Amino acid sequence: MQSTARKRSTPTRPGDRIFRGTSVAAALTILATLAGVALFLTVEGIPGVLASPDEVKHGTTFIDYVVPLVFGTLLAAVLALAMAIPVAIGVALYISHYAPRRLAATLGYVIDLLAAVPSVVYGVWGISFLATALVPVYGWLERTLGFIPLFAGPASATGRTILTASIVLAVMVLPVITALCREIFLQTPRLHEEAALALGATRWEMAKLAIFPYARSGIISASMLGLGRALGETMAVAMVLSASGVITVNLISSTNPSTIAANIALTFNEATGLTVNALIASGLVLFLLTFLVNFAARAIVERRKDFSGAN
Amino acid sequence: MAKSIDVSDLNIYYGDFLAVEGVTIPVAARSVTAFIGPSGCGKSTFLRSLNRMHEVIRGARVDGKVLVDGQDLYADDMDPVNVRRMIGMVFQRPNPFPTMSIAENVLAGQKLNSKRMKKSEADDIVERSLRSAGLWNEVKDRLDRPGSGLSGGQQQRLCIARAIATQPEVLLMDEPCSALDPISTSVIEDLIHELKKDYTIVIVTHNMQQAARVSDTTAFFNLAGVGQPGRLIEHGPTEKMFSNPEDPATEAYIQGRFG
Amino acid sequence: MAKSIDVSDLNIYYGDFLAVEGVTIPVAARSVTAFIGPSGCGKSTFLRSLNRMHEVIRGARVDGKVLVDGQDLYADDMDPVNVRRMIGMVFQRPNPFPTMSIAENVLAGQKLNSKRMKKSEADDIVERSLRSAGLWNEVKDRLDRPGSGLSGGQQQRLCIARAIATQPEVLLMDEPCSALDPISTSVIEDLIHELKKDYTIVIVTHNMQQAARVSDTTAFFNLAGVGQPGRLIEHGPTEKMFSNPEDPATEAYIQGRFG
Amino acid sequence: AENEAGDGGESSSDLSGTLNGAGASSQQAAVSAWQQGFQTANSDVTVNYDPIGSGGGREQFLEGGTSFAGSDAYLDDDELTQAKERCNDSDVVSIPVYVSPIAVIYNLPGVEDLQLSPQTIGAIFEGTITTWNDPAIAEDNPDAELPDSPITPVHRSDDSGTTENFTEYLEATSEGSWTAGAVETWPIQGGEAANGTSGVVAAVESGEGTIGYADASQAGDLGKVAVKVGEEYVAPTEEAAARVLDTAEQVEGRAETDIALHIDRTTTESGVYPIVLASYQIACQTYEDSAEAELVKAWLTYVVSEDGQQAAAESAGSAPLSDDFREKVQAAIDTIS
Amino acid sequence: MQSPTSSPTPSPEIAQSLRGRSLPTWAPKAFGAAAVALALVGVFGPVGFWLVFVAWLVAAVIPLWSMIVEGRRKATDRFVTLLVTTAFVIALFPLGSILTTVVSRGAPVLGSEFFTYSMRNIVGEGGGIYHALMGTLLITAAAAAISVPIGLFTAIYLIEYGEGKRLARWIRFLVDVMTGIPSIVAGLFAYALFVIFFGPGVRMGIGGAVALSVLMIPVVVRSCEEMLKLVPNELREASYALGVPKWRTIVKVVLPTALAGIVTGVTLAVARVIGETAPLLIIAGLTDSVNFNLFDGRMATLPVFTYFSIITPGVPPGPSIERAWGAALVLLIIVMLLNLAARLVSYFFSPKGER
Ligand SMILES: Nc1ncnc2c1ncn2[C@@H]1O[C@H](COP(=O)(O)OP(=O)(O)OP(=O)(O)O)[C@@H](O)[C@H]1O
Ligand SMILES: Nc1ncnc2c1ncn2[C@@H]1O[C@H](COP(=O)(O)OP(=O)(O)OP(=O)(O)O)[C@@H](O)[C@H]1O
Ligand SMILES: [Mg+2]
Ligand SMILES: [Mg+2]
Ligand SMILES: O=P([O-])([O-])[O-]
Repeated sequence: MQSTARKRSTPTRPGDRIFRGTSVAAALTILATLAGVALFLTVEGIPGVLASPDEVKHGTTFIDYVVPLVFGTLLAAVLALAMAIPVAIGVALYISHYAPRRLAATLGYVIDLLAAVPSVVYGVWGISFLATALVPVYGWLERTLGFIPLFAGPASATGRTILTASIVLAVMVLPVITALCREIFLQTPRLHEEAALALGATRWEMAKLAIFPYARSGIISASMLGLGRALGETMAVAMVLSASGVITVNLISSTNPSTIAANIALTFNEATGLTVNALIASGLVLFLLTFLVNFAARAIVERRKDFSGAN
Repeated sequence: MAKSIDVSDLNIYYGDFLAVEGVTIPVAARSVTAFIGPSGCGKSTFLRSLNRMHEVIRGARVDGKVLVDGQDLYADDMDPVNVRRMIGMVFQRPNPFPTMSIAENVLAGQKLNSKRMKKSEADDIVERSLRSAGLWNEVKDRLDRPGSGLSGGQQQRLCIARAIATQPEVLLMDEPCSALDPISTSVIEDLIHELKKDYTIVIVTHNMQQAARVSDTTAFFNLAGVGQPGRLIEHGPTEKMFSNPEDPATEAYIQGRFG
Repeated sequence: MAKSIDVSDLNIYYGDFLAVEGVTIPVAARSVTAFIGPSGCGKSTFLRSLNRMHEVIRGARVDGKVLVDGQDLYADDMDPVNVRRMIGMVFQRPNPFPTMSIAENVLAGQKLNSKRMKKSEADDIVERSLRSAGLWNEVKDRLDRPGSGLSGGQQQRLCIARAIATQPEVLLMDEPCSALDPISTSVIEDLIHELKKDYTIVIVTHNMQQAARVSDTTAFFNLAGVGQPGRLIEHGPTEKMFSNPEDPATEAYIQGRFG
Repeated sequence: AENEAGDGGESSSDLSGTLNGAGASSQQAAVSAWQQGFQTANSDVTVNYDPIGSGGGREQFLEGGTSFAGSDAYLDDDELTQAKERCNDSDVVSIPVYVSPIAVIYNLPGVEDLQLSPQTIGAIFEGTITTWNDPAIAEDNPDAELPDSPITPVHRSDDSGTTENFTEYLEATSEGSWTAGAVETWPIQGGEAANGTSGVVAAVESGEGTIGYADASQAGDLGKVAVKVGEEYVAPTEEAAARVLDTAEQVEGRAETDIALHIDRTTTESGVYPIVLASYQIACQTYEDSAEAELVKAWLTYVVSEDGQQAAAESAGSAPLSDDFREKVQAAIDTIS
Repeated sequence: MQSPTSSPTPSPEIAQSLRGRSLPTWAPKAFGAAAVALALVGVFGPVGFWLVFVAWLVAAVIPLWSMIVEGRRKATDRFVTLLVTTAFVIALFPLGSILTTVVSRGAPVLGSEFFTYSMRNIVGEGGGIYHALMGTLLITAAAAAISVPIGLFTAIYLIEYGEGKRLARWIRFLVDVMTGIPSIVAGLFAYALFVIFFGPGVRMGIGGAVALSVLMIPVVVRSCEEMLKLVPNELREASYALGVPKWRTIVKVVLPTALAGIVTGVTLAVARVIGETAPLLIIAGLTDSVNFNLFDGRMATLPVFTYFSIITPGVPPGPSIERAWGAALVLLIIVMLLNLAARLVSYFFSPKGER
C-alpha cells in the first residue's frame, strides 16, 4: 500500500536514529555473542562427537556418553522447577498481595538474598546440612513408598541424591523466579484489580481474573530464567550430587545420573585431547536442549499475544 | 430483592487526608439516587465507600456507619466480598480485562459464583447483558476478540454489561455515561429505568439533565474550599432539588449552569 | 500562528480493518470544529490521524492527504514529532505521568524535550496553564505531589493544562469534558473560546449542547452498520447543522436526542 | 593489602617478576606453603598457581600458557613430543615434588584401628563385600566388634590423580578382587560419589558405615585403615609414605631430567605404605626469556630444598623427599637455563 | 417522584445473604497463631521437626471448616491463602538455614585483618580477602558495565522498536537460549576468545567480566523486557502527543516508569553472577596477591577464593575453611548492600502515588 511505503522512508531525527541504532546494535551484539558461543561449541565440539570410543577417556561413543547426562540434566531441572515454580509464585503473590505492606518490602528483600548466595556455599550447605537432614526422610520414603520406582532405594546413606540436588537447585532458582514474578504482580493495573473486586471476587479470584492473565507471559519468562539456571548450574550440583553416568528414575539412591554442566566441571580438569572436545560437545547438547525447551515455551506465550496485558 | 442503604456520619480518609466528611443520607430501595457536585468533591470516593471498594486503596479508611437493610457494612464480621457481590459497581474509567475476550469479560463475575455453566446458559447471559447495555449489535460478531480493541464508549458499555450480568441488588455507577454518545446514553438510561424495578441504583453524574431524567432522589456534594473535605450539602427528591433547593450553593450549581 | 487543516479522502485502518473511510473536510484556522456521532463511529480514530498519533498503534495506517497550511502531514519528509509539537492533543482517558508531580506533569512538554527554563519562567507556565484549565486553586498547595492522586476530573484538567503549556498551534481534544462537572466544563469551554483567537481547535464531544456552544463548525460521523467503516456524513456551520441539517441521519441524531 | 604494603623495601634477592603455574589440585596446599617461603625470600616475586587439575595444567604448560605445570602424572609420549616443541627443543624437567599418602578412611562408630588387606579393600570398593561383619573383614580384625550394617563405599566423582593412584594400588595388590584396572575416572557404578578430596571426606563423615580414600592429611578425625603390607599392617604416616620413594624405580627410556617414578605398590618391605600419590612439577630446560628461566630455577630449587619440603610437610601433610633423592632432583633443576 | 423511606429494622434474611454464614472472626487468627506457635516450637524447640507438619494441619482446619460453613468459594480463598503463606514459609526454611549457617560460621572471621590483608605469604591462620574482594568488585562492576547497557538497550529494542519484526522474535528466542548456557561453558568461551588475541594461558580480570556478561545479559534483557512491557501505552501516547521524539519518550517516560522493576532485574542479574566460580577460575585464575588491573594478569575473586579454601584447605583445614565462610558472608553482604541501594533507587524514582 502506498502509505506504508511512504511511512518507511519517513525521515527520523538524529536522536532517534542514534537511539534506535544503539538498540539494534545491542541486540546484534547479543546475536554475535550467541553466534560466537555456538560457533565455539560447534567447532570445538564436533571432533568430540566424531571421536571413536578408544580415542576418549570415557571409552564410548558420544551418543552413549551424552544420553545419560541429558537424562540427568532434564530430570534435575524438571524436579527443581516443579518444586520451585509453585513455591515461587506463591511467595511472589504473598509478598505482592497478601503480606502486610510494610512487611512485604522487607520480605522481598530477604528472599532476594537467596539469589546472592554463591553456588559453592549452596554446595557446602547441600552436603553438610540438607543431605544429612534428608537421610531419615529418604529412609522413610524407601520403607513406605518403596513400591514406586522413584523411591525404590536403597536409600543413600549420605543423602546426596538427585532429589537433594534438585532441592538445592530449586532453592537457587527460587529467588530468580520470585523476584521477577513479584515485580510483575505488583504492576497489575489497579483498574483491573478493582474491576475484579467490584464483581465480588475473593482475593484468590481477583488473582485469577486480573493478576495471572496479566502476568502470564512474565511468569513464563521468569520460569525460563529459572530453568536456564537450573540447567546450567555447575558447582552446586557437582558438589552435592553423588553422580555416576546411569539412567535411573530412582531419586533416593546413591547412584544417580549426572548433569551435563556438573559433568563438565568434574571431568574437565583432568581431560585432554578429544575428551575435552567431547565435553564441549556435551555443552553444545545442553545448548540445543535449552533451545528446544524455550521453543516450546515461546509457542505457548505467542498463542495468546492479542490478549497481552499492555494497553 | 432490592436493598435500602442508610449512611450515617461517614468520614472517609485517604491516609491522613479527610476527603469526605460527615455524610448522613438514606437511599431507598428500588429507587435511583443521583450524586452531583463539582469535580474533586468526593462523589467517587463516597460511592466507593458504599461497597467497600474504598478500602482497596492503600491507607484508605472509613469511619461511620453504612447500613444496608439494617446491617452495617463495616461491621467486624462483614465480609467485603459478599458486600461487593451484592453491590455491583461501574467505574468512572472503563476497565475491561485486557486478557479476556468480550464474552469472557461479560461472564467474568458470573463464573465466580457458578463454576459450571452450560454453554447455552452462558451464551444467554452474554446476549442478555450486552443487549441491556446496548452493545450487542456492535460486538455480536466478535465476542471472542479481546475487549481492549473497542472504542472508549464500547468499553464502558462492556463494563456495564459485566456489572449487571451478576445481577447485584444494588448498582453503583460512577459517571457511567460520560464516555457515551447520546444514543448509548439513552440506552443506559432506559436500562436504569428498567433495573429500578428490582434494584437500588446510585449514580454519579455531571450531567444535570441526566440526573433530572433518571433519578428519584438527588444529593448535592460540595467542597467548602481547597484542601477541605467534601460534604453532603443537601439531598431530597429530584424534582424538589431542581426546582426549589434549600441551599443557595445547590441552586447556584444547578441553575447557574448548563449540563 | 493558527493553521488551517485540509483533509482529503482519508482512509484509516487498524491492520486490515478499515475504521474510517473517505473523509474530506476542511478545518478553518482560528475556529472550533466539533466532531459528533455515535460511539464507535471513528471520531477518536479520525482525530488521532490529524496529528499522526494513529500510526503509533501497531498495524495502524492511513492513506489519503492531511494538509496543514498546504503541507501534507503524511508527506515523506514530514517528521511526525514536529507534527505533534505543532498539533497538541488531549485524550479521552486522562493519562498523567505517574512518575511526575503535578507541576512536572504540566511542564512535561518542555521537560521531556529538555528545554532549559528559568525557575520563575517554569513557575509561570505552571500557574498560567493550570489557571487556564481551572485547576490552579485545587492543586496550588500540592504541586509537588504525584498527579495520580487526583480525582478523575482533576486528572483530565491536568492533562489539558499539560497540552496547552506547550502552546501548540492546533489543539485536538477528545471528549475533554466527559469526566468534568459543569463548572469545570464551563472553565474549559471558556478556555476554548479564549484559545480560538490564536489557535485552531478540533474537539470530539458527545454533548450536543457543548458542540452547539463552543463550535463554529460541526461534523457528523456515522456508521453505516456494524463492521462497516465510519464515514463523515456531513459538516457545516454549527448553526446550520443544528437547525437545518441536510442529511436525515444528522437530524435524527441531533434532534431525536437530548444531550 | 596490609601484608603486601611493606614488602617492597627489604628484598633480599635480585629476583623479580611473576611466575605462573597451573595444574594438580593435590599440590595446592603445598604450593601455598612454597609460595609463602619463596615470596618471603624474594619479595619482588609473585608466584601464581591455578589448581585447575593435572590435565589442564599439562595442557596449558604445553601450549606455553604457563611457565610450569603441576601434575599427578608424568608426561606421556605424545605429550613429550609436544613438550620438545614448547621448550625450544630442549628436554623437560619433570620432578616429583610432593609425595603424600592416600588414606583409606572410614566412619564406623565403635570400630577403631581397622585393618584391611588389599584383597578386602578391592572387594569392598568393587562392591562384592557389602556388610561390615563380612568374614573377610573379620579375619583382618580379630579383636573388633563389627556391626551387621551395610558398607557404603565413597569414591571421587571427579577425575583425579588420587583415584588413579588408588586404583593402581588395588590393581597391583588385590589379587583380582578389584577388576576395573587403574583409571582416573571411577570405573564402576554403585557406591557414593563425591567431588574432590574434601567432598569424599565430608561424605564419609556424614554417613555411617562409609569408607573412602583421600589424601591422608585431610582425613581429620576419621579412622584411617592400616593396610596389609607383607605380613604387617601399616598406617598411612608421612614416614611410611616417604619410604616408598626408596622402593620406587625410575621409569626407563626418558631424558635424564625427566624423573618419572614407578612406585612399587606390591612391596612387602616392612614399614612402607604403598598407597601414595606422587605429584610432579614440570618445567623446561631452556626458556626464551632468561629471566623466566631464572625464576623457574629458583622456584624449583626452593621447592625441593629441605626448607621447602619441610614447609610442605607442615602445611600440607606431605612426606618430605629424602636427602639422596633431593640431590638427584636438584641436578635436574640445575640444567635449567 | 417521592422516595420511599427505608426500613430501619434489620431483616435476618438480609443479614444472611450479606454476611453469608461465616466463621467467627477469631477463628482464623486463633488457628493461625496456634500454627505459628507450634511451628516455632518445631523448628527451634526440642520436640522435633514433625511439629511443623502438625502446625500446618492445624492451620488447614480453617479452610476445611470454611468449606462446611462458608461454602466452596470462601473455602478456596482461605485454602489459597494458606497455600500462599505456606509457600512463603517453605521458602524461609532454606533461607534461614543458609543464612544462619553462613552468618554463624562467617561472622567470627570478620575483622580488620580479614578485610585489609590479602593471602600473600600466608599459610595457616591469618590473612584476609582484600585481594579477592577487590577482584570481585572490579570484575562484577566491569561485567555490569558491559551487560547492563547491552541488556537494557536490547530490551528497548525488543519492546519499542522490534514489535512484530522477525529479528526481534529471534533475539527474544535466542536470549532465552542464552539463559541456558552453563556457567562453565561461558568461561571456556571467554577463554577461547581471549586466547585468540592474547595467546594461550591468558588470565585477565576483564575476561572474567566477559564470561560473566554472557551469563548476565540474558537475565538483564528478560527482566527489563518484562518491565518495559508493563508500561501502559497510554503514557507513551501522552508523551508522543506532546511532540516528544520517541527516544526521549523512552528515556524520560518509559524507563522512569519501569525503573523499580529494571533496578530489581539488574540487581538480580548481578546477584546471579557475583557468586559464579567455574568461569572465573578458567579465565580470571587465582592469585594470593592484590591486582587492580583488569587487563593484566590473574585476579582473585571471592567465589573462587571460597571454593579453593574449601576444596584444598591445607593442614590443618580449619583456618582456611573459616576464611571461606567469611568470604561467603562478605559476598552476601555485598549483595545485600546492592539490594538496599537498588531499593532506595526505586523508592525515590519510581511512580509516586498508589502503592
Ligand atoms: N487515591 C487517592 N489518594 C489521595 N487522594 C485522593 C485519591 N483519590 C482521590 N483523592 C482526593 O480525594 C478528593 C475527592 O476525590 P474524588 O475522586 O472522590 O472526587 P470526585 O467528586 O469523584 O471528582 P470527579 O468528579 O472529578 O471524579 C479529591 O480532593 C482528590 O484529590
Ligand atoms: N486499537 C484498536 N484496534 C482495532 N480496532 C479499534 C481500535 N481502536 C478502535 N477500534 C475500532 O475502530 C472503530 C472506531 O473507534 P473509535 O475509538 O474511533 O470510536 P469513537 O467514535 O471514538 O467512539 P467513542 O465515542 O465510543 O469513543 C470502532 O469500531 C473500534 O472498535
Ligand atoms: Mg469521580
Ligand atoms: Mg472515542
Ligand atoms: O589431586 P586430585 O586430582 O585427586 O584432586
